[in-house]
Amino acid sequence: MKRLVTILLGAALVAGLAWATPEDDRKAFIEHYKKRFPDVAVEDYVNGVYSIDEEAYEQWQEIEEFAPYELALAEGKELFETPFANGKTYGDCFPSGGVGIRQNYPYFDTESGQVKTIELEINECRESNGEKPYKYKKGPIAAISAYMAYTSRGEKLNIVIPGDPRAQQAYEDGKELYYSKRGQLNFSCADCHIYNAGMMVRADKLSPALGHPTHFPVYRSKWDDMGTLHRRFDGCNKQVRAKPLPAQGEEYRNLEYFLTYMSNGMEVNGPGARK
Amino acid sequence: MRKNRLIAGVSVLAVLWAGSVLAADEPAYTKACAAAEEARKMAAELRYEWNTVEPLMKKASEAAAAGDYAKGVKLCDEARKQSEVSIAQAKHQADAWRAAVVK
Amino acid sequence: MASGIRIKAKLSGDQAEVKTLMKHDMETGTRKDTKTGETVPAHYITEAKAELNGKLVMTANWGPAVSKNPYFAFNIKGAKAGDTLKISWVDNKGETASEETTLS
Amino acid sequence: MHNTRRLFLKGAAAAAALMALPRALLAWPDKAFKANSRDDAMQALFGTTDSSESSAVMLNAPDIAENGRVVPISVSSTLEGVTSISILVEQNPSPLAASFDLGPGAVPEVSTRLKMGKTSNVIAVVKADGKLHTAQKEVKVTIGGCGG
Repeated sequence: MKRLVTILLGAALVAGLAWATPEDDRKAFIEHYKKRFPDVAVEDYVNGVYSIDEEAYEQWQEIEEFAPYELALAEGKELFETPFANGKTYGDCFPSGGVGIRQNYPYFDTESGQVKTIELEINECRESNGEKPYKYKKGPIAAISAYMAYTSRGEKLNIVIPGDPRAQQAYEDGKELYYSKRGQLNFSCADCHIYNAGMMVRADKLSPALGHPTHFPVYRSKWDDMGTLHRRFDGCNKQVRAKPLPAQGEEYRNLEYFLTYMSNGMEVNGPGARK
Repeated sequence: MRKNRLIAGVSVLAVLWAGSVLAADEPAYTKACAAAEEARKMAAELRYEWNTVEPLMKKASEAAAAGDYAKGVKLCDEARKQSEVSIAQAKHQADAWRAAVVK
Repeated sequence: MASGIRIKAKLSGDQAEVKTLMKHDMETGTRKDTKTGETVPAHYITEAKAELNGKLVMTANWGPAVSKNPYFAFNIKGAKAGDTLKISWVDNKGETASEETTLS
Repeated sequence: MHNTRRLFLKGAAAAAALMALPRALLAWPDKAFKANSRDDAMQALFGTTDSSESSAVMLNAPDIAENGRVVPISVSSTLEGVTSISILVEQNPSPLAASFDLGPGAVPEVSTRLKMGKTSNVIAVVKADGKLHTAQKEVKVTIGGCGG
């Protein structure tokens, strides 16, 4: 009899763990940061590390006076509106003409059973109109994605994880990638951006994961250039000495799915400027 | 005079003999690097490859190209060991990651 | 914006607050191209000018230490709506660009 | 007599050299921008190095630069008769970074973004009625890092 009870208890415990829904994760995520930075309002996290570093915030404001991403924005708008050889434009591929929709990305596409991101669909749009796809980490795609993000400024992230088991799995896989230690330094994303957010790594303050994706694509002084979120995933992987996974590969798209869901409801403020 | 030549001859032989024992020959180099590639592929399969492994294997092939097979073996052995650690990392993380999730 | 010069000008009272961002690589001539390994030759704006209604208001002499895509902000006294503001630059290769806007 | 001839030749050569420069570069203080010390730069730019620190010169620069490639710097002054504002980064290979000549109507206030090779004093030099007034601040620059 006793043995039966322990088995039942064990099953319940394991089930309990597996039952933590994405929404439970997100609430726990926010509670973590409320405890870690009691006087930082949740909506401020859209400013990344500048929400927890007063001095850096001032310097950032100086840059935002006329942010370097504005050049890419102008270029992105022009690219977005320039018709393909067949006369169609990006507007024809995206809902609402591609304007003011960034807050719905990434989403789970039941047809393809895949997580779709804006950059992936920009290239899908190009290929379906007979154009060569762009590279995913920088260049024209970052400019177009920057313009699409800009048209959504102020919209609240609206990431949906449907009951479809494939979507739940994609979310879980992204979560696993976020929390698993990797690379020769054996760090996970969480080690830096959750459990050590606000701490210094040499001269850099680790930014919190809450609000992380809202400002992408990003112009970084270090690159002197725009870059997409997957270019940043690449950078972090290299820094823990893990071999980066393919940009817009399934792993990074699932990672983006999980990470963006953690900031659900927060305001889009891309493109951003960072160091 | 004869003595000197004798000594010279012996020392040349010694060097040759020592060289062959110490310096791995090409088959040993090829074997070591095949094993390293095998381990690297498995780590990549698990999505846990480190970015330190390929550079080691590249240096190994450069050393071998310059005829230094011993160095080639040493570098490929190091590469293989690193991949083996990353495979162990992958196996461990397969369930360890859940404990890290913010609850 | 073919000139690559973006201007934000705001009139408050008789002062015009002008902010400009100019697309330019501003190569110092000491940077090595990571792919080719060669040193990228120096290529930077040496002089940027601001003219109000054709009258020179400010000349900025720059060396290679000015950041890429230079930012340049300044204020002009005695400006009024309808004035034309012209921003132009020339670089060490003799290339030039200019942009005009009307203050409003 | 002999001496003046050489001067004449040198003058002609210098004039020829100047001709070769594109017209706009005539005003560009080439020597000052090529000088690799603070004093040489000031000597070349102003013909003197004597200046005095003045609270009427406001230099706004970060204590720690987010990134040495893009350091936001602003200089303003309440002095009258300001004709130029220059900014030097003492530890840069060539310290003179920028020099703004103010025409009529220009308010003595400029902002720009500079590259700094390493931690250094940033010096603002305002020329008013022929005299040099300065303000100075150390800006720390960190190299490398994950970017946070």
